[in-house]
Amino acid sequence: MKKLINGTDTVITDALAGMAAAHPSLRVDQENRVIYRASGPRPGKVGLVSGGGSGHEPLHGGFVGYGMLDAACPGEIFTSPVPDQVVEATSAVDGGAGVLHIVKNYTGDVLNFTMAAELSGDEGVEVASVLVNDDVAVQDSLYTAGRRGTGATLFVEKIAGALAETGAPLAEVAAVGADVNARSRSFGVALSPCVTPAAGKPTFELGETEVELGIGIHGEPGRTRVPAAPARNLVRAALSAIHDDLGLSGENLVLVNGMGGTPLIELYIAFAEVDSYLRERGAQITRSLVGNYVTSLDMQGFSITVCRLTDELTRLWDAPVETPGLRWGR
Amino acid sequence: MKKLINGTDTVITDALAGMAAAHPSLRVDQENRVIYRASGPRPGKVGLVSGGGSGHEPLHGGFVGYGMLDAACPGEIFTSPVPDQVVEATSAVDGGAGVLHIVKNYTGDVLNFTMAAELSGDEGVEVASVLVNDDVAVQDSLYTAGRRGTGATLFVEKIAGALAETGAPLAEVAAVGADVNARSRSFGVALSPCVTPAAGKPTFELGETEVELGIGIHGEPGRTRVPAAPARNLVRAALSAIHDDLGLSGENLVLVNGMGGTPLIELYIAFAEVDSYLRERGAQITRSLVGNYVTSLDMQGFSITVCRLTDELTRLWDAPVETPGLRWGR
Amino acid sequence: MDTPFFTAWFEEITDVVAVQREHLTELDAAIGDADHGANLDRGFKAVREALAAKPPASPGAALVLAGSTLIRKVGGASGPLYGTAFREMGKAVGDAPEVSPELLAEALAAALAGVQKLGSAEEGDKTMVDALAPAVRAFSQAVRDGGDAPEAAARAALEGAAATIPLTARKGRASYLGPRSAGHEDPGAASTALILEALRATGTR
Amino acid sequence: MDTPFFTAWFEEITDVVAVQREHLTELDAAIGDADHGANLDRGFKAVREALAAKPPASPGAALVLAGSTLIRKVGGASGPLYGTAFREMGKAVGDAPEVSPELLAEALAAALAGVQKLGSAEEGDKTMVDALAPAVRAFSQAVRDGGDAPEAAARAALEGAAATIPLTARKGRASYLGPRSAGHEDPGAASTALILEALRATGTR
Ligand SMILES: Nc1ncnc2c1ncn2[C@@H]1O[C@H](COP(=O)(O)OP(=O)(O)O)[C@@H](O)[C@H]1O
Ligand SMILES: Nc1ncnc2c1ncn2[C@@H]1O[C@H](COP(=O)(O)OP(=O)(O)O)[C@@H](O)[C@H]1O
Ligand SMILES: [Mg+2]
Ligand SMILES: [Mg+2]
Ligand SMILES: [Mg+2]
Ligand SMILES: [Mg+2]
Repeated sequence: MKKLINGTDTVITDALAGMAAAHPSLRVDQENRVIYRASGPRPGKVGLVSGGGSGHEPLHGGFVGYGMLDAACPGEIFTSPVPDQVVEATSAVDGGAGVLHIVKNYTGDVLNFTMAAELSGDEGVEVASVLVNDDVAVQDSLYTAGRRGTGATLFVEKIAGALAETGAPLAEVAAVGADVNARSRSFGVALSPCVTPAAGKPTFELGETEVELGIGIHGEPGRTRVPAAPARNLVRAALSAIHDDLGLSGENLVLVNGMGGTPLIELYIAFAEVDSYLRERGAQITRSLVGNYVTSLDMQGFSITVCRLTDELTRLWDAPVETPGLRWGR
Repeated sequence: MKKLINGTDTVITDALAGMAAAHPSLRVDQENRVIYRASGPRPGKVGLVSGGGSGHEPLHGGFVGYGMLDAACPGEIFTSPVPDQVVEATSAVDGGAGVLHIVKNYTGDVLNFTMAAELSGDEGVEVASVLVNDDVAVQDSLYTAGRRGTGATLFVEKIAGALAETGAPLAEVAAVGADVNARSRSFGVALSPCVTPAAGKPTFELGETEVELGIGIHGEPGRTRVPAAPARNLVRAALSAIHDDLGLSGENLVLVNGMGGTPLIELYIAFAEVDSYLRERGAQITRSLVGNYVTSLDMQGFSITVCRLTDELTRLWDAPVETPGLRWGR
Repeated sequence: MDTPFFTAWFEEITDVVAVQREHLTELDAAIGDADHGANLDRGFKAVREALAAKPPASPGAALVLAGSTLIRKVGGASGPLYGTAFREMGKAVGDAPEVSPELLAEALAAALAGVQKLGSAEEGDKTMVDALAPAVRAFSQAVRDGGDAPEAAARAALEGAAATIPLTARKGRASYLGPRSAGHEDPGAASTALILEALRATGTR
Repeated sequence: MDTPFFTAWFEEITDVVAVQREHLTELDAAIGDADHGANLDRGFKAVREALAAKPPASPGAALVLAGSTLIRKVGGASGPLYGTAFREMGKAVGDAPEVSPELLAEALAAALAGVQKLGSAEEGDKTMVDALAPAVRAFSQAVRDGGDAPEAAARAALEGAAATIPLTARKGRASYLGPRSAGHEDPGAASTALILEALRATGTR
């Protein structure tokens, strides 16, 4: 394993130092491991806090800023943050209108955020949560920890963040977040596994002619392994899983997301296939993103997330945003 | 080799189809292989055209739009575009004020752009060129094809693009581009080689405990191979090469660029080291970018580019830009 | 069992987790996300530091401090779960200066209840519960029968962990694999077995 | 040598480049960017198509069309260089319906001059010039001596290409490697040797 790190123990602190140096718009609390907007909480605005294991950059720290999050709590690589971080972030961003936790549905994230929400509640902060669980690759979700939260997290953060900037109350911000999640589905494909600094070797083995369908974003293996195939077929496998569950029609927000090690030129190839698939079904790509947004370290592969838009959601998507990872209108 | 492609022969056309579908702000001419602003040329504005081998995305196509390029000409993977593409693009973006070619210093790029400039001149378009050659890893440049053009290309495109939007004449736009190039230096490090779709295997071999210093962006090996080392040491090796040549002081624009396969979290670790190195020398990071901007397909590694700013250059850097790869102020 | 006993238990856990770190991570790589060894190693090292920095006045205080430290330092699924387990144990023993085997049996049952309340895993879901539940039963049974309770609990935990191998996971990250989770030992069950083996070893010092 | 001869030469080049595509790419991977085989394969296939689509009226027209096609289809360093080489050859033979060995010698010299004017490489810089220059000399010499000129040129090009192995590159992408470029054959020199060998083979049909 070769990594651009100083040591396996200092990955998070060193990266936070880099974020602090690179982005004057952010304030990084190294001790508590929280990334804030440098501008601090805005009185009367609902605060948005998210977090999760590191290794998915720019999620979440790269989405702190005007129009999205107020704070992000990075855990160790692929490990949920601890409640203390979230409690600290929650009280710091409370502008008196309460705080929304955006939580990806993993046992660890749910447990730690739930504990944090209780502790913050004890401290008198009003907390609501949105649980993101968009990953259709998880079948039989009744008999599992449920669907995972993946690409839709970005949509929830952007759209709930835009609504929060308007001064909407906590319940409404939480409701729009839940609505975005309910309207979104994702499916991921790995061409290669990733290597965590701590493990130092691939998290699963994948033959030279195999790809893994239904991978999550934690370097965990997916659900089925199939022979390597053209981009067209892989995209169609992903979209048909999404279509079966969501029904693809109308106006859509589409994310073709790289897992970290896939060149952008290949993501555009995948996007071209998404475009033709949706056209064939009479569905429309109203807004889109192509790039590395919710990654899995250096994994080669991609995920597709589709959100069925309403006019209101499109409007909130288009609202100005100014974060290291997503920026327009400012 | 596993790639997210449909076939090695259709990589460029499929990716262009994806870009066209993803970005309504762009118009893609598939036949001539040119990416344009959808809005077309603006009368009286100098047109900016760049191009080069594909595989460096988002460079150049991702930098077409308000405040940067008017057109980009993508060649095959790592292969300069042909003169026809450039001639086509040049006449299409000419708004009567002439056209600036931004050319990275590689024999192939120089030859093809030179031929194109002559042909465009024959057609009556006024053409000027900026040659970007910022890569200090190329030593003895008198006895070689000269320094390569790498990360500074992005700076030249942004800053010359901003000046062009103001209606400045061709000579001034070319001069600011040349000035940015003269004030910029880069150095790249590879932790792994990249795999081109056509070759199907790594372009060079690198042992499990080796890194390659001074790599270019075409998957070509670098100048020296050294044992793998902490990020800190690699960054310092890169910066000391830059410092020896440029002298690091004053205000700087810094790009910590991923080669395509390196996680963003690691680039931030590198950026933290750049920050401390510059601080130690009393130099300041006035503006910065951290991410994948001038890539080498799926190569793991990074490059650092430093440009010594003037107030005027900072102002042009800050000017609004609206492209798929770089956006602010709009 | 007095306060030094519980401090020694955490010493023992810290040592064995450090040694088994790679092994636990490998188990987690197979059906999870390859961080269980690192998580527990980080957590128990913090527990050791916390106990040294602020020596607890009672077994209950030691257990609560250890549990809170795990919650504050581990993250992931195992942090809150193990943290809750030790905190519930601590609350169950209260401020008793000495913990009798009977009281420890109650405390272990409280730990299990805490884990199940938080994580809603049943036995057979392929989680740490599959090692903890039989260990709790064996400990109580041995106390009632006058047997070697820590020995019985350690053995039951080990067997419980081994018995997770053929199971299909229904909780935690491994559940995403569905049938492909079968054939691998659950990392949390394996670490629970280590923790109870550490209890046995501490008792034989 | 008439128009069909030159068409046959390009047929032969196209075939041998297709066969040697991987080999040329491997040479380029070692000291360049692994595209020389793909570049020439794409280029000469386009030449074949262009000659078939618009059969040339004279050897000069065939050479100019081939050169222009390479410039339009190859890109990279080799596209303009080989394109210029064939265009200069074509211009040198003019609209003669038959090309004598003497005229071909002149045309080859014009090709070399074109390549050097464009790329400013000298012999010894480890480029295609190292194969082309000795081939041009050998061809002229053999014409003067009444020898087998294509045979002499092909041999000289092959030797020239082999002689690039120990050289340190001073032009093109390989120059970035400095001393590490030594020990590898220059891909452009290798392809020039193939092109001249194809000339010889066409003559013996
Ligand atoms: N709902 C649950 N109830 C009980 N134990 C669980 C539950 N979910 C996960 N676990 C345990 O946690 C272990 C994984 O811990 P760890 O790897 O540290 O956290 P994460 O899964 O968040 O990466 C699993 O092997 C399992 O034993
Ligand atoms: N300045 C030059 N003069 C002559 N030949 C050159 C020059 N630069 C490069 N070449 C030739 O071009 C070859 C490389 O061609 P190719 O790989 O197709 O283009 P690129 O280097 O742009 O990838 C080299 O092996 C060399 O023989
Ligand atoms: Mg984890
Ligand atoms: Mg090339
Ligand atoms: Mg884990
Ligand atoms: Mg090449």
